Amino acid sequence: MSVLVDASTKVIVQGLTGHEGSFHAQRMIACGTQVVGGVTPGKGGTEEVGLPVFDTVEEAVRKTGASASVIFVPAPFAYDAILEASDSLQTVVCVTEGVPVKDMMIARRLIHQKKVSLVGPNCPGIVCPKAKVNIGIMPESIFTPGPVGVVSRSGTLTYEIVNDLTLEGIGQSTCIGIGGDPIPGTTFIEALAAFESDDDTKAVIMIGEIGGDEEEKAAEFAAENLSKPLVAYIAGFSAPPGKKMGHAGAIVSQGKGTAASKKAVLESKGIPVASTPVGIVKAVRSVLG
Amino acid sequence: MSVLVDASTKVIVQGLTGHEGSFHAQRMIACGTQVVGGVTPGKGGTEEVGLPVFDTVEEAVRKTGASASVIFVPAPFAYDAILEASDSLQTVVCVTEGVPVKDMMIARRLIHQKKVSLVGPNCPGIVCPKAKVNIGIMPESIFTPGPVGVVSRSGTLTYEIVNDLTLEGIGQSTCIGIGGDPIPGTTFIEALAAFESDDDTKAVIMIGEIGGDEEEKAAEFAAENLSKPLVAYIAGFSAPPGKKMGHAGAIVSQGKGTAASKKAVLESKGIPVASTPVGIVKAVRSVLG
Amino acid sequence: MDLLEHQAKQLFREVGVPIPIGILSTSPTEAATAASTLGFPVAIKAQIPFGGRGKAGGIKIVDSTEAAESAASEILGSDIKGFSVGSVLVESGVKIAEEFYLAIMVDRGAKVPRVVFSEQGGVDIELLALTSPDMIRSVELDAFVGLRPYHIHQLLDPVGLAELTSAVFKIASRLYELFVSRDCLLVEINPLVKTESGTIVALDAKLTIDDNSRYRQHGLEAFEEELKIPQAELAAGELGLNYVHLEGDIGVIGNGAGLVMATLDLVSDAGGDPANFLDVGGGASAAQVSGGLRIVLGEPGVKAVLINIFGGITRCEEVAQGISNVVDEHNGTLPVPVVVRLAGNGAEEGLKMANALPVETRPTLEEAAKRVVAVSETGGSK
Amino acid sequence: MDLLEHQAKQLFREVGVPIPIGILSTSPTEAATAASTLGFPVAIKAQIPFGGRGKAGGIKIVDSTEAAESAASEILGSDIKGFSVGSVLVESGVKIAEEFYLAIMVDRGAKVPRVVFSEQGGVDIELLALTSPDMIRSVELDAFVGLRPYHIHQLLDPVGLAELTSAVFKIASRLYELFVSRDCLLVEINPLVKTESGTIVALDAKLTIDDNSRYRQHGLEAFEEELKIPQAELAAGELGLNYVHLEGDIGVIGNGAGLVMATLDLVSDAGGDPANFLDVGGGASAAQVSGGLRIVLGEPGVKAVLINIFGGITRCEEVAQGISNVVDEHNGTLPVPVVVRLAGNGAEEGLKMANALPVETRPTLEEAAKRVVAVSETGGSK
Repeated sequence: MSVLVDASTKVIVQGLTGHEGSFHAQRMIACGTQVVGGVTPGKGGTEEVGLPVFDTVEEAVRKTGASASVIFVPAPFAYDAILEASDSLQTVVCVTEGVPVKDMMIARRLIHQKKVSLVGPNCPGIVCPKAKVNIGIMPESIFTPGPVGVVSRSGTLTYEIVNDLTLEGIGQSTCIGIGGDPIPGTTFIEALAAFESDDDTKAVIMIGEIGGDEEEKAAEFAAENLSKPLVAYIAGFSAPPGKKMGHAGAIVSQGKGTAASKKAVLESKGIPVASTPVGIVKAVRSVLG
Repeated sequence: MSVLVDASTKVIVQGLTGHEGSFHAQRMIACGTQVVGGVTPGKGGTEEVGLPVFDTVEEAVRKTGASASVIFVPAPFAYDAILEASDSLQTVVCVTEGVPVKDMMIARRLIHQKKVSLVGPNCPGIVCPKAKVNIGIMPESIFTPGPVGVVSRSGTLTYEIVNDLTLEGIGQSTCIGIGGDPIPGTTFIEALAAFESDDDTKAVIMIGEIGGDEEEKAAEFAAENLSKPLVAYIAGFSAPPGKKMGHAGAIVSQGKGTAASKKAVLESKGIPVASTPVGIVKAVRSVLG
Repeated sequence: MDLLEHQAKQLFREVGVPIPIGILSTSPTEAATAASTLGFPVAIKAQIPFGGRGKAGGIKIVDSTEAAESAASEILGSDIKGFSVGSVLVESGVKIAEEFYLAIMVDRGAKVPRVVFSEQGGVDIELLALTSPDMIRSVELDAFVGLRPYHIHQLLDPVGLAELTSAVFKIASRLYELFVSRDCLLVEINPLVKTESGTIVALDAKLTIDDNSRYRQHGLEAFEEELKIPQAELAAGELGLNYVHLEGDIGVIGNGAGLVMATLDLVSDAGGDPANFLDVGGGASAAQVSGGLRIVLGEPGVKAVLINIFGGITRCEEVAQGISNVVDEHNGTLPVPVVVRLAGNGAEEGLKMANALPVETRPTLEEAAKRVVAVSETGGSK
Repeated sequence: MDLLEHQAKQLFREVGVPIPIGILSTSPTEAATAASTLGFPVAIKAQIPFGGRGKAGGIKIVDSTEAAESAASEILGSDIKGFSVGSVLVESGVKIAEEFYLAIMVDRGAKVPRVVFSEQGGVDIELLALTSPDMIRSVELDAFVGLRPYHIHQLLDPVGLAELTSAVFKIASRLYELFVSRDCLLVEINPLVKTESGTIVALDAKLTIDDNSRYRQHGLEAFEEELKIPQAELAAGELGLNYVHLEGDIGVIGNGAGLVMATLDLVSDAGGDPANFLDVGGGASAAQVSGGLRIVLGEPGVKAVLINIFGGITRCEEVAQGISNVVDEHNGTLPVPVVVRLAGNGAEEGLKMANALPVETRPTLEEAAKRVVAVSETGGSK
């Protein structure tokens, strides 16, 4: 078992004929992912990196049986790509960064009605080492199968931590990069709920950062609904208020969403909070027993 | 038991301070309906026909515990009234006629997400004789408690038929006037589903008319999902194509939606179709056994 | 409200849907001048609010001023399906390479807007739907999302028209804008034309505006006036009544659309031929009933009238009073036999009043229908 | 992008939100002329892209041309929270009867737009939220439905302001229009004023535009220019890098916002004080890395630099090459000690290259952070 995807998941790449799309399609295939085609409107009928290209998602799904897609289109087209995907697919990973907040308010509203799982935008994707599924841009080499579910708002920080886990012999069940945008398609809560029902996951690492209150809400949720141990990493203890740290979501505004306040809330719910990679590895080792 | 409403249902009147609103509020109360207040923005704090008036539905619900509303506001305000009601209530009856189709496309989309039942617009309402609930504009005197569920696109034609039923000693469980508009909040199918799960209903009369294909879809639905006998009345056998017969929905266009074609589909599903009041009473008597 | 082609095209122009240059003309001389201004060939097109005018001789392509004048004089004033042609649109000829069909409509079944496309335009789309349903493709839209480029890709790419998607999307998104902003039930372009030079143009235009939206759709008065709504319907509309002219000789008045339709059915069943549908609505006043009765009596060829009321909010006394007023205007008589059936709210009092009038009353709808058919043939007993 | 008051008000004017008459001035003389044109009293208001200017002396009400000139000369060029005031808005005085707060903002938690109202305007709304949370009322909106009159009734009627709902709805619906059409994260009026004559006016205006929408928000170039974005941020933006200036002396470069934040945290933990946040993003080229390093080295007061890369798409060789380019520009040296940590994709090759450069390398983030703090104090070993 795994989360959102499994060994049978067939994936199409929206924006396959672009530089990023074709590069990562090849990389994903090399990892063992079943990438079955791509979509680029107007280029239907052609081939790219050995995969068939379709004009529309509807056609790609009809002809390949895909149930998931990964989106690499430029930001101005991401909204359309998400809507189109949500008409036909169960799981959609949007790697594209720079999607306007307004687009995401509407897209999130729509996908929720349709029971589609959208991960991202501005996210590194999903990796399930055991099922050999790697959807997105995460480097395969750092992962190893194991009991720890990882959910993160950050990309490279996740690699850093996963790499440390792997070096320490602690494998991962599924790793979900939910992305750093203020309005993500999948939130920590939704990811935790998925890990709760995943037999392969024995403990969960949540990698959060300053801004918003998703970590706090996730802590509330975990206290009530997560039977598995949860440990957290929060980035941004040294971030000054009012400065946006790269991610559109990573801003401490109006005294809310600081790393310290998040840590306090999480710890009040019994969730250990680390602020160094060494610390989080230690924390997860201790909860795994 | 009954459908959509029961003896405990508390109702507020949106547009209570208008002529129609106050008239029917009194009439509904006289029938035994628990009308607990009304809403007219800007008139909060006043009284009308002995009922408290509130500025907003939210406030009215908070202070009265109402779970249903009936809307008597003019057509240009009906869309807002429906949206406002759907934020706080479970059942909404919209009597107002002349609501634009565009408003209803959006309103129906919204209420479906919220699991709110909207009956109407352009409808006479809901009557449950046993529970002494009368929401809308239907004359109480023609009803008597009994085993027949009635669902209808028409107002006075329903009265005609219900009156005949009562005169013949056949009582009604619940009567739902879904209204004659092209996009109703509640369709025949949704009403039939409600009757199916209502213990008090032993047979159902569906009163349809020309236009659209809701009767046909209801027949398909009934064949699969309705365990109780269904008989139908279709009005408009003599209506010429292309002429709109009063109801925005009652038009035979492009050769579709004629009474004859509806009758053929219904009969193919084993549903008897009458075209006179005498005929429908006979039909329901025969299915009641 | 079904607009005329040139009215629909005026709205098209406002949102930027490309149309041929055209000049509306109401006389052959005007049409000739318009044609010579535009240069040849031109199309002379009858302005009628329904389809099928091509087959009915309502469109002529001409190559000279004289031919334009004579075509216009043939079309103007001619009768197409009962509609007297009052104007023609004189339109620059377009060199057609391909013809498509594009429409956005309210899908009553799915209760959403739907965009419809066919690679086969310029034909009767209803007929095409019957004979070659696979040539008509459509996509359901979400009213919250509207029309997006991928919808047009879904329609065009599978039939090899991928290279037109961006041009068609541009037009379709403007049509959708019109559909929403003008509260349309239908916006249709048949044919949507690809010209020999490769541009896309709306050669015809059809647009239906939701009557319920008239309170918020402004600036349509001139269109309405031009549409020549029959006098009786206008008079009824002003009284808040709903009147539809039919072809028979028995006037029918009732309250509630469904009940009036049922009444028409019973009159037909009894062998009669209804002259009209007249719904006085809910809670009609005596004045409204009088007005309705006057309209029905004023229609030529009406031999008898059936008034069928089931009182809910409507009070039967009020209805009887309305009839009584008209009787007074006719000095105690009525010009044709009138059969009245009153039931429900105030029936007892209403019947008492009606029985004092020169009308026949019947207790049930069935009996009333049979009676009115009988008296329409015999002239009645009173 | 946080607009200045007069910029926000220009957008308000475009959608019809009522504002006082005002004239933007960049010199005391201009301000004096503007004031005498408008008549007295006038307000002289510092144009800065954040709140709290009242307390900081950035707003003065004056009654004469001389007072206007002297107020403007006091404010212009003054420093408010590190921002040098470049312009003042000279605005007609308004006779205030009541002050309210009205805003529409993205509610990150609920992921919907939210409309916020308080009957207590003109005060620090954050403070009010802490001290009197019940004086702030708000309603979640549905992005599909937008702002409807009943939302404003829900906000105003319970606090006895029912008679203002229609005037406030008019303003709020225009704010919402702006919020949507301009991709705003926040549109705020504080205070929204009821004047003595009973009209409603936006006395202040705050507006934040989503940076992600800049590709489709046109005509904001002049605003941007006036906002005086720091040189280093602009240079980084042009290279596709994300740069934030901080107050310390240790430059930090990394790939990925979360990883750079974590790096800042570790530098702080080790007792250091970061001079900046610089994210070279995913798949950075050598040129981008060189550009980023140049920007950091160019900032005054930087004593040491930490480069921390975890190669995913980014290749460590590319990063090492980027550093190497800058070393070449400095004739084989670097002006301050640079600590490099490379891991992941291409780390082996990258480290080989880095070890040939005048930089120190460390295998882990923790060690690298500790080392950069140490060398920032001592000047380093190389």
